[in-house]
Amino acid sequence: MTRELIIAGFGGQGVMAMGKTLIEAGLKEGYNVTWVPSYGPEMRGGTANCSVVISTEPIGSPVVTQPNELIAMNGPSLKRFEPLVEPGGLVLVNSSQVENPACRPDVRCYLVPSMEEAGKLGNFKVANMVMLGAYIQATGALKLQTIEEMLASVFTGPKAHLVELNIRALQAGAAYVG
Amino acid sequence: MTRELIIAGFGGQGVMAMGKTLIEAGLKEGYNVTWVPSYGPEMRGGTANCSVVISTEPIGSPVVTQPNELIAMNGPSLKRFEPLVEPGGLVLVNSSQVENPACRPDVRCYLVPSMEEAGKLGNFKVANMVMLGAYIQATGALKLQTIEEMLASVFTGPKAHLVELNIRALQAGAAYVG
Amino acid sequence: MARTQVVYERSHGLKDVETHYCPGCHHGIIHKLIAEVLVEMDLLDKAVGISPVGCAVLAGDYLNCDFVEAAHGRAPAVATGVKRTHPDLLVFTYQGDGDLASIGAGEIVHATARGEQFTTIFINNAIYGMTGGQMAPTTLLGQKSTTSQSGREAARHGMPLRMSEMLSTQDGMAYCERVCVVDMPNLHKAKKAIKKAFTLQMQGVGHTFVEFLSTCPTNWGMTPVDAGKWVKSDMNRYYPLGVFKDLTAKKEAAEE
Amino acid sequence: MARTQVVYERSHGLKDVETHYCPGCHHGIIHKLIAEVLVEMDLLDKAVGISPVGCAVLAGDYLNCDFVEAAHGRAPAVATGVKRTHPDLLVFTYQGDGDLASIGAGEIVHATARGEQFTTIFINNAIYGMTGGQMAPTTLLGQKSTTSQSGREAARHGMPLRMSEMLSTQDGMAYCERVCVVDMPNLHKAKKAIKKAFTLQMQGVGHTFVEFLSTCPTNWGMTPVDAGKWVKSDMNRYYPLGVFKDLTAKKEAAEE
Amino acid sequence: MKAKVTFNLDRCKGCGLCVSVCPKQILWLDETVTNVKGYHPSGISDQDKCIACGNCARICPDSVITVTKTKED
Amino acid sequence: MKAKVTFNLDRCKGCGLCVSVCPKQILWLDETVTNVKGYHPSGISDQDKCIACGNCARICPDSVITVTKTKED
Amino acid sequence: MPKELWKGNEAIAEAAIRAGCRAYFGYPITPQNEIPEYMSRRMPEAGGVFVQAESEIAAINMVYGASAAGTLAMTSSSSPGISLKQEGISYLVGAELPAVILNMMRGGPGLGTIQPGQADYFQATRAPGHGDGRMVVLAPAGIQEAVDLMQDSFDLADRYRNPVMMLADGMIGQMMEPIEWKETEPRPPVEKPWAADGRDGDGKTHFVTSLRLQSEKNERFVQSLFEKYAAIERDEVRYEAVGCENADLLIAAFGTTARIALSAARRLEKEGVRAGLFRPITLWPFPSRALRELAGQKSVKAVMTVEMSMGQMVQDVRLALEGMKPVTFYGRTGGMVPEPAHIAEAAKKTLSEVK
Amino acid sequence: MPKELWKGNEAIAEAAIRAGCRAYFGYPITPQNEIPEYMSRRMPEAGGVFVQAESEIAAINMVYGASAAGTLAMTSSSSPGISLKQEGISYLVGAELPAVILNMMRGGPGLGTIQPGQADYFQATRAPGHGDGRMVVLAPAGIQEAVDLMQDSFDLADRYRNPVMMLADGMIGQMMEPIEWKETEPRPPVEKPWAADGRDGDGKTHFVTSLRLQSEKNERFVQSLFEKYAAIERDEVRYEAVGCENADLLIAAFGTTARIALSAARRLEKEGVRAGLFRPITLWPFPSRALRELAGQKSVKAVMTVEMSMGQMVQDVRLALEGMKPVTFYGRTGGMVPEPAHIAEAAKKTLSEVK
Ligand SMILES: Cc1ncc(C[n+]2csc(CCOP(=O)(O)OP(=O)(O)O)c2C)c(N)n1
Ligand SMILES: Cc1ncc(C[n+]2csc(CCOP(=O)(O)OP(=O)(O)O)c2C)c(N)n1
Ligand code: SF4
Ligand code: SF4
Ligand code: SF4
Ligand code: SF4
Repeated sequence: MTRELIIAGFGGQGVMAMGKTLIEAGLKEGYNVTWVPSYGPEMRGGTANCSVVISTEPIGSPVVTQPNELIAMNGPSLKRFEPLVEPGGLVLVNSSQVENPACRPDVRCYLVPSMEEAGKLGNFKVANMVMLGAYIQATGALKLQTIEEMLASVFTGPKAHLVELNIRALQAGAAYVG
Repeated sequence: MTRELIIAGFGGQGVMAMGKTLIEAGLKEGYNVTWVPSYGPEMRGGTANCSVVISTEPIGSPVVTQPNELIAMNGPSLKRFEPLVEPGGLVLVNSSQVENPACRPDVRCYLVPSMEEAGKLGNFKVANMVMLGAYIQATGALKLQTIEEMLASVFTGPKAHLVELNIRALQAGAAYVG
Repeated sequence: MARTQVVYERSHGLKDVETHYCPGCHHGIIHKLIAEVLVEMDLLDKAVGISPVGCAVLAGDYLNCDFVEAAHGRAPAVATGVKRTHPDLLVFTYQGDGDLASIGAGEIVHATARGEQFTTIFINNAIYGMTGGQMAPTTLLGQKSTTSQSGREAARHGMPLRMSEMLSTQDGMAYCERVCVVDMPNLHKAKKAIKKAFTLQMQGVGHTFVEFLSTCPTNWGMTPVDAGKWVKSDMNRYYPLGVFKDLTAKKEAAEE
Repeated sequence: MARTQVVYERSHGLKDVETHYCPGCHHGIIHKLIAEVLVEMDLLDKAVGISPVGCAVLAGDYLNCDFVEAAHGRAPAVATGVKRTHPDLLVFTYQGDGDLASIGAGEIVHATARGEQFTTIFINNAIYGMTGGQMAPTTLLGQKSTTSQSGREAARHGMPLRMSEMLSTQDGMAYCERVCVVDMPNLHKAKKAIKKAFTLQMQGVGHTFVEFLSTCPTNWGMTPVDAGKWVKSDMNRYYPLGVFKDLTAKKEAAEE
Repeated sequence: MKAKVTFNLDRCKGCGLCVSVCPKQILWLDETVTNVKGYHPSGISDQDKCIACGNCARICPDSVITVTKTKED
Repeated sequence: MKAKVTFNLDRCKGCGLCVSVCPKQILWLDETVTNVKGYHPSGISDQDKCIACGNCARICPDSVITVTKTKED
Repeated sequence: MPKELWKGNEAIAEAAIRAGCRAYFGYPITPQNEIPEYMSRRMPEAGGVFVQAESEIAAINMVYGASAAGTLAMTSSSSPGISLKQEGISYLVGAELPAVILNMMRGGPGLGTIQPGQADYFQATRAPGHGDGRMVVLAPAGIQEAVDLMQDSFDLADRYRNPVMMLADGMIGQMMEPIEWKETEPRPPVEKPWAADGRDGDGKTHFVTSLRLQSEKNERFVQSLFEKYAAIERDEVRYEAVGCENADLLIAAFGTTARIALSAARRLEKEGVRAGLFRPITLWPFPSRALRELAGQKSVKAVMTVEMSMGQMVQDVRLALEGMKPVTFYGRTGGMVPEPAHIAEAAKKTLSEVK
Repeated sequence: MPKELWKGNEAIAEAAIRAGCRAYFGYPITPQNEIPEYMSRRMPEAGGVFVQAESEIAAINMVYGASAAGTLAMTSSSSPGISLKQEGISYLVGAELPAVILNMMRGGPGLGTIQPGQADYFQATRAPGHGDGRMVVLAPAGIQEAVDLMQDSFDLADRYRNPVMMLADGMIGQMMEPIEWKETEPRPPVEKPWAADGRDGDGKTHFVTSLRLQSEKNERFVQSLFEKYAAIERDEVRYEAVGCENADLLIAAFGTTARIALSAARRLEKEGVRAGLFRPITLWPFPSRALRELAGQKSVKAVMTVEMSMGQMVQDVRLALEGMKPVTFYGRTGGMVPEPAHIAEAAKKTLSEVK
């Protein structure tokens, strides 16, 4: 099993963190994983994306050029990367940030209104966690629980209350596509 | 005909100028000529030497490593370069600056007391001209007259009186070995 | 009849493109000022800018005059090559503090010493912007950066370099002023400084140099507005604004 | 009984070898002074000198302590590498004016700015010695060199650089003095300056710097004695002798 | 006199510098809007109070703003 | 007191600096001699006049000179 | 030891410290900025020296100074910055000083891009500055290997008193991957009697220099360097060969490109083409003999070299084979990274041409 | 025209001016100091610009500036100074700027010696800085040829918008030889619509840069560079072959070494050995095809390369022959100059081994 995933969006939407979370969970579950950021000259703004590979085999190319999965956090990202997705692949669209979202007919497509879902939880910042939950539910790539456990070790001390919020965001995303 | 000559001495004895004079004369007489200085890190003092090639053929190597002629202006130069001279070659020693001058038996050797000869002309500075005169006389490589003519164009104006002095030095050298 | 007058519109000294600069970064403001001065002095056709390695590397895509991009720190040498061979052009460099004060310290010292007839626009934002916030020679004591994570210390990192002060000790420096653009009065002063530098350059007085205290909200980790405040509160204290050298002032004084 | 006392003999801070320096060149004198100070301070075993590219490239063959030869102009960087990793050693560089003021301007500015705890011995002979007499940044106006054959001109070549003055504007500079060895009183002063610099270095006060106005009889085309006179008559005028910076003086004054 | 402030909204990076120099404090960043670049752009709350000083336009690093004034003769 | 000036003649480069700093003007360059290096080395004309100030030795770039003084107790 | 996720640049920095590196001098440049950043924090904790130099030139000369005084030191940069270090590298070679230099290559020429590249291969393997000289050049294909090779880099540098270069493409520095920190013996302190760190008790001085004014002496020195290099060529060659036995085609590639080529080989396998991967780990000394032997197999029709450049290592491949088998080249450059599908296509094209 | 005696360095400087060079930026270094010295005097007379730069790095960047503004400029240095110019050279390549760079090579590595060397061959022919790129590299064997090639250097630089390097060994600069100044047409002014020398009347701006942040763009650019290089390889190859027909042995050598090899060939002739001299004049592009043809003659038993280095050009010789004939090497290095007698001996040894 080899998943080749691209996560893309505006700088600041947390796409890099999403990728890192995924590979950390992947490592915990015993997979081979790699993460590669695409790095541009701009410090802020512009688009950002990363390649994630999660595999049961030793990983060859860490750069994903023909993804079988895509998480598009905004319109430009969808436009740029959707054509590269392998037929039969999966596309997850952050429909809160894409006007008139629409997908190729030959891919499995989910439209997730991450901002709205996050808004319901009272914090727009967890929109990326919503997407992550949706991704995991849609693919079954990893266990939600793995990430939930990780969150407990990330947010400690005064930030401990964020564990709960993030878990709820994950679950909201999962529920949305579930 | 190819003459491969090394001229060596203390810095300041005019060995470079001797070499340049020879190739200029050589050029005037229609030979192919090259001159290569050996350049050391010291601005003053130390030893200096140059390679001169005068030939009827196109010149291959401009660096002389096995000279058939040597002008040694001081002891260290004689010591260093005499062993390299081809058997049957010519060695011209400035005996004024070499203690107990002596030559290899298998070379033609001339001891020229250049300082004494120059002293007789009232100017130690023309010692190198004395050696040059001696060289030309001993080898027949070039015509004395060629150099005499060159001198006239080098020393002009207020320096014109030096022409005569230099010519006499050349001739004194030539006479000494002649 | 109604007469509509334009109080301010985008200068045609700028190309009609977006910049890649972060929100609120002063690079954009300083570019504008240069553009405005070039237009006002009618020099767009005769100007050659030298862009640095740094956030302003693409300045030639933004300003509407000819540009040459220089290797990191070497803008003064490149400008020397341009100006010496084309003495009638207006030549200016645009350098960050990493570029000018660190790797390019030798080049700016010598261009100044030789009195090269170009203008240096020096953008001091106390940090390496483009590479992500490393310590610059101009980083303030106590200021955090990715390579001085617990704040700059004099003992380990040395004291911040005051380039205008140091370079003004040289005879080749004709005009040197430190300005900023954090508010309107300073912005106006800054524009005047550029104009004066360009004017003196065209008169062949010597090297002209305008230092801008600038911001890097991104790598300082501040909002653009707070960044402006920090320039006033902290940077200004170590890097006082003002004229450090003006050969023409002396001359004028002497003539009086 | 007769007691024989040695007034002066060759310092054992020097190796027993001949130098390649030209007759009367002050490099030889300055080497001696360093050697004498190292012996007097008992530092021969703890000293590392950094020799430059220039006539003094072989200094490590002459002085009786450890040496590292540096790339042209980079002695301050090399010294930084030595001293930072070996803080208990006495580290000094020995640089000519081509080396320090031209190609190495960036390195000396930054070593000073960082307050690197080594001593710079700067030999200003107003010319490139080893390469045969080209113009240096310190060549005087009007002075002839092989690359300014009709004399240095301010307009074409810029004004000569006063390194001590420029570097002393920096906070990292702890002690900076300009000296010469053209006569006995100056020679004594020069030796004291070296001793003071070495002493302050070992106390960790900051960067210490001694500039020597030196001679290059060969490339100046003068006798060694006339060269000494020219230092006094011409060089001294543009490069005044004296102390430009002394942090300890301030401290002492403050303590009084 | 009637002052007018217009914005090239797609170019705005929402930095707020214009807001900070407006003497009449009539500029604000519209948090409800996200432009093509992903920023909350600047806007004017009360045109009529504008005195056409041009400060906002002059300081805007991205030359987003044009200020005009119209005089009735 | 008896002063003594000795020269390591082969090391002398004939620069004349010692000559120039001798307060008693008793040093000179011997033009009649050429040493191994090809220079006319320094020499002292009148030992007895020497006051053992050491100037010549201190300034000599090549550390050619040793100066001693002997006191009769 | 459990596996940990590390970013390449940070892992490399940490590995250097664990390998005993106690002095780092560097200057920011993308894509290796995490190295000085990490070092600025960790080196003082480890009792070592970190200086952000004023330039790449200053950095390499600080390394030279630290090394001359006996401290094994390191610097890192990326392509334009490495060009600036060329004189300093030649001085390290000429003064026989150990040092480790990391080039996290980006796409050139000039300022180029900040995306990965491999076009500094010639510079690294053939021209460490001016004059005759060589560096050992190590090319990791992943973070674990980079970490392991860091230890080796310092060992090799000390053993041969010569600079060692780790030549990585920007990808290696930017990516994250799980790695395992192996429990290694602490580096035994290396005796450096030649170091300029104060005279020995007996007054014997050390003069570290690359100046040898007499040509005879300099020639003897250079010859002695090359004796050292001959020993390195004999003893230190490293490579990896994956699926090369009875392969139809060998793909020669290093660094990230080799990983991508491996993906391509897997694709080819599915299409019935047996493509072996030959991956030099030491770029100098180049594993010529091993390549020649593998390429000599009857089954092998050709060797295709894949690089992120217009073709540089391919010269070493051709020199190794000397016409024995056809050699082809497929490359992307200027910051572009080859794709497995395109490599696979190129491989099939190569095979169709030689058949 | 009558022949005049010139010192190599001065003749080269004068030739540059006669070829239309109007800007020289340099920094002193032996053995090429006569060039900046001559230029400092003559360039202003010729209406050109001379600046003694503060360093080699400043010099190459001044050249970059002058060239970017449309003035064909030149710099010169020797080995360590050329290493310092590597970044600048890569920028010239990346910005497609014409320029002439002279390397009057000395013996390395490091500070080395000031005597002649040829060990910067790899650097010049393969690694002009970082990234993919090439310079045309011209190697004169005497002063007359250096003078003639100067004109060509400027022509080639302008024609291909690429830096050109003249690679000479220190001997060429220091020696004196008679030369003839040929009456050449004055260089026609070259149109440089791309130059940054003020906007065109229509407001069109020029931005001279080597930055191409998008890798796709940068790759396309590098590919276009290599199309240019392919044209150069097709059209600009130069070499000289002396006595190569039916030779027993070819001696491949460039620069002064080639002259010395010629002396050796004459000696060999007397001993009945027919040794031909193959002398590349363009080191890049290397005259591979010509060499291959000559070496392909039945009479030729082997090719021996002679260099003032530990063997660099020999790689190009091996790449050209790809095993077709045995290739041997004889070299002196570190400032030593080969002697005809020793070359002749080595030639006989080569022949005895292959027979
Ligand atoms: C030779 C070289 N070294 C380093 C770099 C990497 N680099 C790019 S921009 C930069 C400095 C940016 O800082 P600054 O000059 O202060 O400008 P800013 O980005 O803050 O405007 C550096 C070090 C480079 N491109 N080339
Ligand atoms: C990189 C480099 N550039 C140039 C040189 C040539 N070079 C040798 S010494 C020297 C300068 C000598 O002048 P200075 O530093 O004033 O010392 P001095 O010889 O006068 O004592 C130069 C330029 C070199 N060796 N290396
Ligand atoms: S990184 Fe800093 S200097 Fe660069 S554009 Fe952003 S705010 Fe401006
Ligand atoms: S060239 Fe000048 S500086 Fe060098 S040793 Fe001679 S006199 Fe001294
Ligand atoms: S200053 Fe310009 S970019 Fe910033 S918020 Fe105002 S209009 Fe937008
Ligand atoms: S100072 Fe020394 S070298 Fe000079 S003449 Fe006197 S003894 Fe000789």
